Amino acid sequence: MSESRDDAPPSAGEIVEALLFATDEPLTARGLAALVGDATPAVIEDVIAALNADYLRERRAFRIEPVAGGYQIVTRSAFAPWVRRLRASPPTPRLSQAALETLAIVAYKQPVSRAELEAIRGVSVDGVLRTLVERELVTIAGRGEGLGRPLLYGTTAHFLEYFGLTGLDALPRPEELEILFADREREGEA
Amino acid sequence: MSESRDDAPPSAGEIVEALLFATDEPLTARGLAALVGDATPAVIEDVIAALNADYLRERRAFRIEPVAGGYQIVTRSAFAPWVRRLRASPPTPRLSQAALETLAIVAYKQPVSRAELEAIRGVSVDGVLRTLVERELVTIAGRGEGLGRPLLYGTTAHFLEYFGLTGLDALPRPEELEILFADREREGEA
Amino acid sequence: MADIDPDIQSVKLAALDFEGPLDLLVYLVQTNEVDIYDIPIALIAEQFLEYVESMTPERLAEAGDFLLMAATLLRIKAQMLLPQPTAGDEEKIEDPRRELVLKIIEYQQFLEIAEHLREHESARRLVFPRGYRDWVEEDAAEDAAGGTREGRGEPGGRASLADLLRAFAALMRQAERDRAHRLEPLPISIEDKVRFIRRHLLGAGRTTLRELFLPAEPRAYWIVTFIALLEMAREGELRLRQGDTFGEVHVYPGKSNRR
Repeated sequence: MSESRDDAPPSAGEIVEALLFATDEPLTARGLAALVGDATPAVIEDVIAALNADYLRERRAFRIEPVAGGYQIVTRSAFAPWVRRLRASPPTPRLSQAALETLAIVAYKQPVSRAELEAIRGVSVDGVLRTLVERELVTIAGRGEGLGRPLLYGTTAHFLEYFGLTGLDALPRPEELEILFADREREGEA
Repeated sequence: MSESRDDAPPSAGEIVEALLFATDEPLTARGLAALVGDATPAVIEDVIAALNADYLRERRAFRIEPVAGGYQIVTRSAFAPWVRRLRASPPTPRLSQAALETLAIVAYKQPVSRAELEAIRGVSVDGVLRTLVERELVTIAGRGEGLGRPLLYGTTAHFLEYFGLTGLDALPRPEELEILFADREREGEA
Repeated sequence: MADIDPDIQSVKLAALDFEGPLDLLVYLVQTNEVDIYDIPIALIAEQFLEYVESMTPERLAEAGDFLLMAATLLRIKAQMLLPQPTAGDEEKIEDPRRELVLKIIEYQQFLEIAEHLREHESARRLVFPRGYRDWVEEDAAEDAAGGTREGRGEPGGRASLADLLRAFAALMRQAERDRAHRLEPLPISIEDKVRFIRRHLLGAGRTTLRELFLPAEPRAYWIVTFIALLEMAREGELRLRQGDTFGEVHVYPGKSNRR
């Protein structure tokens, strides 16, 4: 919390470090120069060289690397084994809108057959259902009575955990949902 | 490019730095300890203190902050003007006064129903609750026992992150507030 | 003790925005510097009403909450005018202001906490987490070479409960609209659509779903088209084939399509 260093204005080196740290794209020397203010691209390149020398001397775990015509702060490859472990829980892709919609219907209408899901969503749900079952958000909950005794789907315990729900009854009822998410459409993805 | 330092195995400090550098989310001391391998959470906390001391001495543009029960590496606030320029998208708007007040009540009274929130604020909280749920600061925490089993609300992990709080206990305790919470027990006598 | 020029007071008040009646009460208690446990209810009620009267018609929606509180204040004021009980009974009779005072105190505490949160929000907005995720050297190089990168998305890349609920709310609205459509008898039958699909198949030899679902049609017509397609597929009159998971669905004549 204590920001109690001396109050000297930040140096170009510090600013470049902050910018490279916080960006999600590589930055060019020219771009950095513009952001820093009174610096030329050549000065920026000197500053970066100085920063890298610092990092090496102080045994920092990262360095500034030229990539794709710009610069980027990257972790040194010596640390790749640990960083990989951080990622070992594979970054599961975000659920698609189709998956979310289907999941929402399963949650509210369970146990529900594929045909019912498709009737509500108006499109095939094959691929989406497979994804949801693979991700253990949806499971087979039995068989229906109708023709061919279709498989019925329901949500799993992992579904509750994933969305931080205490139970299925914690899902808002339609009339409660209306209050929470009423006519937001017009305003776009608010 | 040249990895030509001595070949000593990386220290816990270097690994922790690499790990914190590799994500934008807070990592817990326990999680870091597991990733590092042979380290206890207490060792991790010492390592983090040492890293922060390094950063201060070396005038690095970032530091490690405790947040949401874990640690996150962030730029120092002195660099905010430059980093902001870098971010193309405008920052998320600040919360309205109504949202903050409601959030304050949720944080202390959770799990809490809409009716309780409205009783304390003296106004409807419909729109505000929607905003807070959409911004993932508040979530559904179950249902109450009362009439109609109302939805109950609670704060999320993102709430802690948004405010940079280490945990709910980082909020001021009632006795630290200027005005003491009213002694509700006396009400029973009336 | 509160000796405030009423004119100045009302001018100032009317210009202010309050989050609600309790917010206004907290303000009045503070600016009048009165003892919260001994609120001069007549004075506060008077100033409160002045504010309510100054509320513009645009704020009618909020006015209800303020009027409710005004009524409470007036009720308390009336109760305060009732003859006081004798000294011996005093502690048994509750102060008519008690409930209101407790509410004001509680609200005031949450105002303080909100203020505390605001400070944290401000401080937090000045610091930035690490921006780039693909930080290991090899990955960065791969990325530079045009490799794909996981979308950063929301915190953790997880769908939130809000995402799920929003999806369902949107579906409900859609269903609502469809129901509204369905109320009117459709001027088109499944047979009409079967004939339409046959014409398409005969003309071109094959077609795609995209061509059969006419964008200009109401959604309800699509359902008719869909049922017609299923019907025809079951009869073996056509076959549906999809190239890849999200690809175009092709419609071919089936084995029994001889007529």
